Amino acid sequence: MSSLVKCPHCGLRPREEFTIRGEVATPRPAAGADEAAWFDHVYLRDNPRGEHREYWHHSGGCRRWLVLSRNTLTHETSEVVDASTLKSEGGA
Amino acid sequence: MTSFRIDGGTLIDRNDVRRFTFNDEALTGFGGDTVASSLLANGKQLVGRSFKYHRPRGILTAGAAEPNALLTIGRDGRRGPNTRATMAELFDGLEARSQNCWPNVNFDIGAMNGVLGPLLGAGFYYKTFMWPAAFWEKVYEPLIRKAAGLGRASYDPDPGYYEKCWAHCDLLVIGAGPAGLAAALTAGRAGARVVIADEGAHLGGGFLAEGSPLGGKPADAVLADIVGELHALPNVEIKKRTTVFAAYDDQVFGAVERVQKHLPEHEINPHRAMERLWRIVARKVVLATGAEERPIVFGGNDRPGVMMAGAMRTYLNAYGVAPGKRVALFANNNQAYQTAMDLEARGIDVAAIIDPRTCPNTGYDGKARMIAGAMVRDTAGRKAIKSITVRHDDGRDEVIAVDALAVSGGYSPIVHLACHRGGKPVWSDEHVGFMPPESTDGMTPCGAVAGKTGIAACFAAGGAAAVTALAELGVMGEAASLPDIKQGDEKTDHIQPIWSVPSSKGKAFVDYQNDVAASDITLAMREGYDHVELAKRYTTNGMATDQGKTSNVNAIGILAENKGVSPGEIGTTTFRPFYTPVSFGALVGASKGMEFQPVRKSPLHGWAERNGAKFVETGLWYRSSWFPKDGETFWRDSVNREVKAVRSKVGVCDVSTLGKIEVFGADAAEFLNRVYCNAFLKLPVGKARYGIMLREDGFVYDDGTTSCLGENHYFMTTTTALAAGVLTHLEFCAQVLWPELDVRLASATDQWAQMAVAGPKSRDVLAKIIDEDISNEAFPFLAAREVSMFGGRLKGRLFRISFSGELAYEVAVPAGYGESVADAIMAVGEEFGITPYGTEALGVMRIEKGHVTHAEINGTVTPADLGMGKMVSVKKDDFIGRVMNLREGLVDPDRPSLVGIKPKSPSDKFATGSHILNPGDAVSLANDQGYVTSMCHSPTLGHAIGLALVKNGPSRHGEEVVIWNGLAGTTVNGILCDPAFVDPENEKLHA
Amino acid sequence: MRYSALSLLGNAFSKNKNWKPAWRNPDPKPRYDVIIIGGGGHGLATAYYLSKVFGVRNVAVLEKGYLGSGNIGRNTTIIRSNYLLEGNNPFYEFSMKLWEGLEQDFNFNAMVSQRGVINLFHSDAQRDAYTRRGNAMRLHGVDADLLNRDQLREKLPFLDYENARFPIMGGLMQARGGTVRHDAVAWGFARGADQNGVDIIQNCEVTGIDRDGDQITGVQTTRGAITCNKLAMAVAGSSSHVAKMVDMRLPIESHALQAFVSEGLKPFIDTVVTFGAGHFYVSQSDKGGLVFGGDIEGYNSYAQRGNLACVEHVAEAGMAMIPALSRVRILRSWGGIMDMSMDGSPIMDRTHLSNLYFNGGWCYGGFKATPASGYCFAHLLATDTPHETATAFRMDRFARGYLLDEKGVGAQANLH
Amino acid sequence: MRDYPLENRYAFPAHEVAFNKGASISLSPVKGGFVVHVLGDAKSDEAALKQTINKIAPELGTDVRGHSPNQWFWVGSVDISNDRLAEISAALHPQFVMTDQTHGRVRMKLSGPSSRVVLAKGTMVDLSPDLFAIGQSAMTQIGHIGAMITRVADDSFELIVLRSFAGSLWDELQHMAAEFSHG
Repeated sequence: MSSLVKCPHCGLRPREEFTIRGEVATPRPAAGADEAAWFDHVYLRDNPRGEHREYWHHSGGCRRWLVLSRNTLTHETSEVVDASTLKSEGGA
Repeated sequence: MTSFRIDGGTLIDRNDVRRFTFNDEALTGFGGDTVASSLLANGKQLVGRSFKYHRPRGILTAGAAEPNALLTIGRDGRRGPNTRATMAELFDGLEARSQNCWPNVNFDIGAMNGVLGPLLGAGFYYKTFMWPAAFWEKVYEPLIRKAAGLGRASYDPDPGYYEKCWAHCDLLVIGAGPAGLAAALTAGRAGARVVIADEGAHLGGGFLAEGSPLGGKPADAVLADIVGELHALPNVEIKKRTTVFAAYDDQVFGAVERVQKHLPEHEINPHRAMERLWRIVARKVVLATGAEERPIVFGGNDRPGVMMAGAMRTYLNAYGVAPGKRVALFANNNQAYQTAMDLEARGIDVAAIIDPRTCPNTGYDGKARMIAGAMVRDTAGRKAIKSITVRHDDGRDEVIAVDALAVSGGYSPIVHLACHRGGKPVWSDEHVGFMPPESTDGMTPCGAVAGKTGIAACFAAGGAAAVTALAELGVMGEAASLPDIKQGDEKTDHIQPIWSVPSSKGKAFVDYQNDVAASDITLAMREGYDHVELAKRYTTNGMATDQGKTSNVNAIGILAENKGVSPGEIGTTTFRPFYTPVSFGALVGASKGMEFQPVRKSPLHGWAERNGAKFVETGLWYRSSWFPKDGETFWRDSVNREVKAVRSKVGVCDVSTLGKIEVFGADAAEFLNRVYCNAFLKLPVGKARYGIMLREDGFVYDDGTTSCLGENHYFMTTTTALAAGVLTHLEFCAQVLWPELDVRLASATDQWAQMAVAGPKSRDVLAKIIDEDISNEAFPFLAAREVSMFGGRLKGRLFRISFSGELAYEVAVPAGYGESVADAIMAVGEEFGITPYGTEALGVMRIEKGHVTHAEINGTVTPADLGMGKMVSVKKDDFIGRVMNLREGLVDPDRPSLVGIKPKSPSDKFATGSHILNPGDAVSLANDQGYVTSMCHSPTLGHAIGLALVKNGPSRHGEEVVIWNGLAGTTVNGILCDPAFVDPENEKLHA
Repeated sequence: MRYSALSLLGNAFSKNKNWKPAWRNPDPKPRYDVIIIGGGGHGLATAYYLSKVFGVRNVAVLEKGYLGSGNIGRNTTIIRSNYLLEGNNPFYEFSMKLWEGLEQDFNFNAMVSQRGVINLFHSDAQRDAYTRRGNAMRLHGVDADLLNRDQLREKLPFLDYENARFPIMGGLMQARGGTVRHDAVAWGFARGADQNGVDIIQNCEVTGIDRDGDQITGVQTTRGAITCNKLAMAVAGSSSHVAKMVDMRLPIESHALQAFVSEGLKPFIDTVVTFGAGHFYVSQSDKGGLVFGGDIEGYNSYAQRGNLACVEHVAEAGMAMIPALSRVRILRSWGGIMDMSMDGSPIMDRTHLSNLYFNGGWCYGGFKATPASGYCFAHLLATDTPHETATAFRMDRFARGYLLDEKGVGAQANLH
Repeated sequence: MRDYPLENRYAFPAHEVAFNKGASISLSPVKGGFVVHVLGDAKSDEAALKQTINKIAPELGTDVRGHSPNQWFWVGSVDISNDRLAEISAALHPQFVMTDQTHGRVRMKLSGPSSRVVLAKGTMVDLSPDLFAIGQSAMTQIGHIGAMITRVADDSFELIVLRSFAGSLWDELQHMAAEFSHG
């Protein structure tokens, strides 16, 4: 979904209400991690042609960060979740 | 002038006579006419000139695909170039003009290009105009540009109001022909929310062109019944004059409604939109866009008087306009024969029917002479057709005198909207056309776009399509039906593809508007541009305002024929939005001029206005930038006075636009400690601290102060520019990175009116309105807390912080009270010589003090670059940006770092954005030492001062440099110095 | 066949029946010295300069679609060298100099039109930033001029000077900037490379890359396996996708950018103009259409199309700059996929594999860079050292912290 | 100077009602009352908030409008003193924290048969009566301006907007409603 996003809190909303950050990168490294891990986290991206997880912020609505699972070829979104759920899954 | 108006015409109202002008000639038409139908009725066959060869052109179609009849309609602010005469409704007083001709449409000098035709074949530009090198811009291109373009844009402001809307529906029906009407009726009766949109002024599509009765009833009466029922259904929204121009993701459709474009000036309601953009959110879609009749490519096929057969039928039946007195038909399909029958029914002489099929089984039983197995190879006539040359199957030529020729080469389904989201149309040998793609993403094509012919068949298909779509939504529906009509004759039609007439004499046009002939397509192939996209780009076929609606399939056919493959193997070029062109006005809506972006106003805006402020746009805000007094003619006079007043007495400045964020929660301190690079864990209640926020890549993001107002309650300020960005960043940290922390963020920017009260007398002023002890002991530098004001009548927040470098406070009060409090401060401050000051004076004072803003924090600096490297905690094991801040490139000693800079000679001036060179060095990028980030005239020091980022800056204080401004052609000798020009020991701050 | 006034005239007399193909349509050979993946502008330019300047002629360009079907065929045709940073500016100026002699060099009129590029500014801060930029350009000998309102009004009378939400203060002009007929650049390079013996192989998609240790041995394609000594990637838009074949992750996200053209109008915009209070840039083509664009869509995409929100956004900015556009109708929009790098600047470097070379990450800036990108990439391929103007485009600059961030927005691809 | 007059100024233009009597639309500012931003902890919910409010401040009503998980605007029509607010705040703590937004967020009301058509010119949220019930709220964008829309009666909507944007939103709504303004 690149025209409309089904916000889990607000329902169907237009692209205009969102601010997009980009790919959900590798999880933020732990405090003691080395520079290579940080470089990977900050700069490297899978950037797949197909299924992609990415951060959208509902800045014009509930102001929650969401994670969209969206296909970069078809623009179809299979899932939208609140991004706070990511960390408990080891993903943020 | 002969009138071609005859009896009949279901759409026109003969009692409503409308006057209009065409190229300054006064003409009349009727209500219900299009500009095209009224021109034809007036015998105007020649209406425009083509783009490249300036050939005379007439009206080809009766709809949106029109490639020729583009006129400039209207005058002054309402002048619309390139308007399709076939779509523009006639109103009283309309002014229409031909384009692309000089001196006039009848005698056009540009037609000389036609003589050079052989030289100007496809791609000739690319092979020439290269010699000599300098001549392209100076000689050739200006000549080409002189000839470029169609209509002329108007500089006059557009007086029209425009707007944008959202619409929601269960079923969007695109096209209100027989299929679309049936779909809408079916869904409407079933109770679904329906939007039906049609680009025309009238619902009906194929009904409108129909001259014969349907089931014993006139076609227009059948149509009236259907439309009447639709209007009566409250759940059906009918949008006429509305073109669905694009299909976007998630079933969002762009549509433009021409609300008042068809009205004369005096009937236009200024409060209503001229055009309205609709974003339609549909759960399901029925695509009933119909099919476009294809021209046939033959010699002289562009002569005025040559017209699509279906269009001719529309003009005849809907508008009561005869195409001529003696008409021929050139067609390769049975459907087109209906035109001959209708012409004859109106008593118009059909001279001949030329059909390339050898023994067509058409069922035609009219009077016209049938010439089977033959093709039209040429036409004659200077500005309108006089005769056609027919090549018989035995190779014999015959010239037949005609004054109009109807042409039909088959039908191309209008599949655009089914393909905007990446779908590829599919070639059908049966239908001799590209059909909508199989996977249509919630969209059901039906009717002519799906290959049906005939009103009955299309109507039935529309009803069935709606039933299917509704079922997917869980709604039961019954297909609407037409009473008592026999099925269409689609099965009996046999179209014989004919892409171009091989015996064509002279230019045979594929793309009329861009003057692309069949020979251009074959030339492109010969030169290797044989991919359909390359052929398009090389010849410009299909790139005109009609986007190839009548030409693309013929071009593909010619490519296929020459390669010996099926058109399906050639494929189409990509169908892109927009289906027909959409005005900027509609896409912009009301967001224009001063309403381009909303305005944010400070709660102290009124106060500043009353004090004579000049405002400056800062993002969306208007900020007071200086406060001129009588006699001050130059802004800097006011700024100098304001600075001096603050430095010597006291001033008040609106700082309400700073971002303000309330931070709550048991883990708020921990959170702040992680988002700032300096320590925040031990900030005591009642204290403020300056903080630097890094991005995760280690560069400085923003700075500001954060105060601890209570246990687990902090108040953060950000810069004005990044207020929204910082909040978004903090929300990311809180929600995504550390959801386990109890931290709750609330934007409070708009709740508070905040004023900086600065200067040696600031304490004296504030003591008069603040109830509590604010002496240096009781309220020292960086104190911050809630205070009682005006004898307990108001609660505010007081912060002892300073951007100016003076003894200073920021006081925040609930926004509604802001103006009263500012007035009070001015009143109590009068005895101390208080003055309001703006952002300009604030800017001067912060430069004098060496404080940085986003002029320095430009996204590429580190804290160390700003001389604040020591603030970066080495004790904290984690904060945003910690690790990346340590990269080699970020600690490189050669990095440009903050210094002050001043002219060697105090009278010299220099500009921000000047670069720094070492004395004696050559002017080159390699010798660049850095640049001036900020500068001002310092009224305190009496000369220009600046801040700069210079390689190794801090170790070079006292060094002489060259301040180089090549843009202005100036060089000034400067001296690098400490950035704190005023009070480097911070004595004033702590006073 | 060399194009000349004579050849044009001669062919006109023979009814244009004797024109020869502009390039061959060869089958792939089993082996090449250099294989370039990507028959877009950069790949074709690389092949052209490899064969012409560096004498490497046993070269194949593999294109999955038709030649020039990438971003060279879907941009807004602007050329300029108004860059700020020392790592960028000399490269883009080198490119500008190549543009200036390109048509005579490859004997194809690409309609290089130096009609000027003007960037508007609306605030003191923007003026200061443009002063810094203009001076950086001048330091390198690039033309730059700061125009005030009156000078602008003379050149661009159609801008909104009276009723603008963000009043126009002035503009930074590069008179040598301008536009080029984009498709013709691909065709000119293709024709030139082909004449030098380069095989341009269309409809040939690379599906796999063969390796032996840290050596590339060849590629698998839809037209069979081909071996090579050196493999070069010039597939901006699909960089990550192809890099994945050799397990490379890149500091790049792919984003869609829409561009637009209006109906043909009589010429009134003579220069390229960019708005400073919104994202909008426009020029008018020699056919009369206004060619314009704005910001990327914001989300990762390989779909070569955009959405309505962005269309409206671009239109709003356009009309804020030029109110007369209100009645102008937009004819067509199209989409391209941008390699958005994490600092907004390109990458041209060797890789972790000894004979694999990478060229990508051009963000919006790829078209204007085409000749220099080709030249410098050819230099790198032929000599294994970067061209002197392209030394900063290193792959390791992100890890080491030597970023080329013209905008200063940091490691977020869609902000560049 | 302790008796210096303190006036609470509203963020709207001087005129209060934008349209003629008899028009199918009316627009008016909502003056007075309070808007409090309530932020709950991760485990909080609206029922608990309403229950607590009912317990400690029944006189203020429980018009709470959720705009984000665990976040609400608590809106009421009476004025509350700082002290009373502090009391309530203390009673809600720590499950809920609150911060006064009475000055930062201003309210206006759009009513009449054309109100949905007017709002559809700004927001994508589908406000049809069967989908958007009385009492329902949506934090959304009206054109370029963020606002919370609450349906307060059949054809009547209350909007909450940041104070600094109030003037612009007011003007935009007037433009959007103008075609219905003549009765």
